[in-house]
Amino acid sequence: MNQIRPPTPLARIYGEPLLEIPRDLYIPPDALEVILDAFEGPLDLLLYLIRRHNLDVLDIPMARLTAQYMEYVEVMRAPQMELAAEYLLMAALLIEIKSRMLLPRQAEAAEETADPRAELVRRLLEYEQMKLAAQGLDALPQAGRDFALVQVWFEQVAEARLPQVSPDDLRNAWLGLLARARVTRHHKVTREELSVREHMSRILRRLRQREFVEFGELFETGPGVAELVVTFLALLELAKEGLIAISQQAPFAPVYARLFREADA
Amino acid sequence: MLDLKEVKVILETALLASPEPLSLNALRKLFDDEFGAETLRRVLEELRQDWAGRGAELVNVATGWRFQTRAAYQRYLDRLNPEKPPRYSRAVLETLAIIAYRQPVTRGDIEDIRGVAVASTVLKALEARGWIEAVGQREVPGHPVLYATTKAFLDDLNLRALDELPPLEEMERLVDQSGVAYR
Amino acid sequence: MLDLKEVKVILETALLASPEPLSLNALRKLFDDEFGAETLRRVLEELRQDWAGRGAELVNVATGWRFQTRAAYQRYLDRLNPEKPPRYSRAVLETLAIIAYRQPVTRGDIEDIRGVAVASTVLKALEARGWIEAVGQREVPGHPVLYATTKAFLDDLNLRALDELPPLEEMERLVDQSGVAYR
Repeated sequence: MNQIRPPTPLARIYGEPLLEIPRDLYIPPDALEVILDAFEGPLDLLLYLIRRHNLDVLDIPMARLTAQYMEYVEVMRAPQMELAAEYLLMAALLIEIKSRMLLPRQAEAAEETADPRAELVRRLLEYEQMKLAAQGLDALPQAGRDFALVQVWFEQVAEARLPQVSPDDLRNAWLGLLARARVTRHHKVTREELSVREHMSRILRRLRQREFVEFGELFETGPGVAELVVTFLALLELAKEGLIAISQQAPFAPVYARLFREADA
Repeated sequence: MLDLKEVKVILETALLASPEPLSLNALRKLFDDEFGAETLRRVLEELRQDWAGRGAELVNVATGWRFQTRAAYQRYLDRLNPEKPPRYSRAVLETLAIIAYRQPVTRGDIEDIRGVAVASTVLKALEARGWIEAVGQREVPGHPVLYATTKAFLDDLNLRALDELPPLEEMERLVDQSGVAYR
Repeated sequence: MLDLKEVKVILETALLASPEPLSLNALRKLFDDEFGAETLRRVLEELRQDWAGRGAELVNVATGWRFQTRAAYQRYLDRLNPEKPPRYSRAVLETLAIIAYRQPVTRGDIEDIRGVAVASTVLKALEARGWIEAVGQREVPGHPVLYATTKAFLDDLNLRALDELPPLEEMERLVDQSGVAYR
């Protein structure tokens, strides 16, 4: 009875050697783990038994299947209680189905009464379908495993991209200011005023480079009368805002512009 | 205005340099939308043929076009880089298959089909690989998360869409198999 | 035994797939050291010539051989950069708008118009961008710096002069008429 046999693989499932439990129920000490590794759960084990023993899925001999299933469950119950729970649940289901099939059936109702195995068959087939689908997926070429992605070196733009601003963004920003602060009346900005403002900045830049600039030098003669007027307005505005001082030492002496100093106040 | 020969060289260069697949839209940007999708598709097809018989090939996957090496050369490349992506366990592969073919599914759905509990690590591994993602919740008590496969999953398996997955074995065929030795 | 044509295809494939340069030693591993460095160097030289006139080139850099795109194609690749340019915050845009429309202004002026304090980082960011600069100081206690927009600002916004900025008059009317439209 207790003749010791080395585990011999009877089949290979996913490359794993599979050991069938000997008829005398002796399980080599490490065979249990092999079984647990080889099966993904009770459905998997049942499928294996059905397929291996050429049983008809649509007409499962419940007595035989249950008996074989119980052999496996018996051996995994003791050491792997937790895992075996799922297998035990299935065992209970199998026994229930078996017993329902033993119940005498009324000839008339037989047609209408669902086969107690139907749900089990549906689950077995659905699981088998997904099991095969998993094999199919694994067989597909996979990036990094079966082929590599091409990537030729190129100069990556290292510096962070700077935000872009359009004139419309500025308009909208101003609009937001208007709506929020109700500064409309005080901050009407016209084209003419903008030109003046631009020239104010330009004059300030000039005056920063040299302390005194002769008044006439601040005017550019090229662009025409409008330009002269705008420059003049800019100078007046700068003087009004106290940003520059305009001075003349004596009548008919040159007029100079310079940045305003506190001493001027 | 570029001639189509130049267009081809530019497309090739961009595709060789891009670490990710490039969509037709992205490729159109290369030319400031000077060429329509139809023209580019034609040039890409030509380019694909130019690379026939070489070690790399131009393919069209879910998120666009990319160059990849042909499987026949993998054994050489493996010698350079012995690190390979993990070979997944049956638990992971079966979970992936159920998500791929039955999506969107909850963990409970997967457990119903497999007949065993699904370890969190299994779902985590697939999420970490970027192959599955939570796409919502089922409006039942407990609000279980619904999982679906990602575009990266399709890309990695060289597919353009889910309907390019291998077709499922039909149930009837599985029934017929009984009585035939199971491999 | 591989013939040299096959060797060239394998070298090309490995180099295309490697994001890093491959040394001769690494490349020899591709063939299990079946070929000497001299042979490989000769094949690499041939390969380099095969790629003449294409968008990428085979180069020998300090750490080995690699394919890289030619500089001439960089401008096309730059267009692919899928990164969306970041946007400036409202604080930055409003500050810029005030400086543009009301220059020269001090930080205090900006704060008066905006109704809130202006963070130094906002002015620094615009200065660093080269769009605003200090053009003087107002001679009042504290000597606040006067800011104005620069020529670079005009250039970057494609304007010839400030008066090409959108006129504000109509907009102000829009706000006046609608009253609360932009709240």
